[in-house]
Amino acid sequence: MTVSATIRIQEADFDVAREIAALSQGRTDVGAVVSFSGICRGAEQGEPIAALTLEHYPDMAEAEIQRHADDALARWPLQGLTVIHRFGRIEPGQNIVLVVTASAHRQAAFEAAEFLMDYLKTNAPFWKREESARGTNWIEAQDHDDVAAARWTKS
Amino acid sequence: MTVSATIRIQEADFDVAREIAALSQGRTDVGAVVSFSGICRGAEQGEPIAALTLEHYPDMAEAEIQRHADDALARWPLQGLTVIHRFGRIEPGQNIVLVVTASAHRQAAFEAAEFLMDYLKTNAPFWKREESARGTNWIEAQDHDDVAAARWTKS
Amino acid sequence: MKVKYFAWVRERIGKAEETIEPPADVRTVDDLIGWLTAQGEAYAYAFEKPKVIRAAIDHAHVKADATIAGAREIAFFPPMTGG
Amino acid sequence: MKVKYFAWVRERIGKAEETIEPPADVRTVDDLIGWLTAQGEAYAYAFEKPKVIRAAIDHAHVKADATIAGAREIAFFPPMTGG
Repeated sequence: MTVSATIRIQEADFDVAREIAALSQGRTDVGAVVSFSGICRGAEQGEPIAALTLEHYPDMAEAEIQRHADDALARWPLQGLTVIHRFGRIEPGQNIVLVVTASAHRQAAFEAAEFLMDYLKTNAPFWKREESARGTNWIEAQDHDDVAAARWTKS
Repeated sequence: MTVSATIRIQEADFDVAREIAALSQGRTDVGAVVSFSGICRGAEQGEPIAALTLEHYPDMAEAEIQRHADDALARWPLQGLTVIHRFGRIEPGQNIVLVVTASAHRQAAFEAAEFLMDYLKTNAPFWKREESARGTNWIEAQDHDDVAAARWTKS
Repeated sequence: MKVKYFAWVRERIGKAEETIEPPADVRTVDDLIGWLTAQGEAYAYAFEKPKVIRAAIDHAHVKADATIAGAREIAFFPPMTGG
Repeated sequence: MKVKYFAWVRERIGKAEETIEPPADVRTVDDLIGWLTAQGEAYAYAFEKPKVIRAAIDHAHVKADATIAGAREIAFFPPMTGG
């Protein structure tokens, strides 16, 4: 059975429950489902923010996420994989990104979800700008995200 | 702020979406929510099964899960933690266990969820019996689960 | 003291719990397993591979050399398979 | 060839994309950054720290020494902050 990933890059919100159900309902080969939801926080480095605006490079974002999803499907025995990344203006408490993995066993589901999140943070062409009382600022990339992504590199 | 874990040991099913929402809705300090759902598979080691029956030791299960949840709250900066473990008869495709973690950052949420699942597999006093065409059999513990749990031991 | 049995230990012994009064020289979990083993065939069958058996005293996991002095409830069971 | 700019690179240059025709001796991404830097103050500002700038050719990440021969679309942007 060939498993293909569901990838969506959209301005609209997503429904975590529906995406989890889509990978597990009505089948009996899935033993583990992991979901990761990334949510807009109300403060960045101690400063309150009003919203984030996510800019992205549409064609490349699609290609990059597809490439990493295919990589995850090749590396772990997954029965389902969904990646949704939003763009546009997102307020505190709202969803930004979702990864859902389904597998027979828990370790594959956990590892594949972490792998994809690490890559989305460092390689997917999205850029966050924050709005706060001090104006708007582009958020800087975090070194620790590069470190997290590097642990998946085949040596 | 003191965070306390929500722990439920129950025969009834649970609603993953409701438990995720309970840890994240209406607040702006949560940046990452990880959920793990463990689901009854339709086969064990290649043999089709009709159902699992989970026996448990009620007082100890509560105490054990509480102890590991407190340990997780002490080790990772979590803003919420929910653990639900079902008992009784569970058919293929139905939920068995749920762990949901909420944190400002993704790594804490992922690690705490994996830690709790590893401990539930090896230390929580639950025992699975499978029903199949060949009768009923107690499922044997897996060595790789002990290995997975051991990686969290403080050295 | 109260003793509880779970999973196939319970099935082999044929009861889920009982109250026992072991003699004073039964000091550890290991001693208790030895004493129970001598209580009849069902017990001998349940404890035939004592290394596989896990024990808890008052709802906490203990090792075979743990003392049972003061225990209110001791449980015996196979390795756990929850999660 | 088409060039696209994102985030603060786009803001500093003041446009999201343009079509350029660099001379033949502009062979690598690095060469192109150098050539663009000389196209005016806005470009010089956007590329003032060339080591920070990331590039993609035809939707795939490339390094500064990648050749631009045959590229249909080259993009310049700061380190990504998605996820």
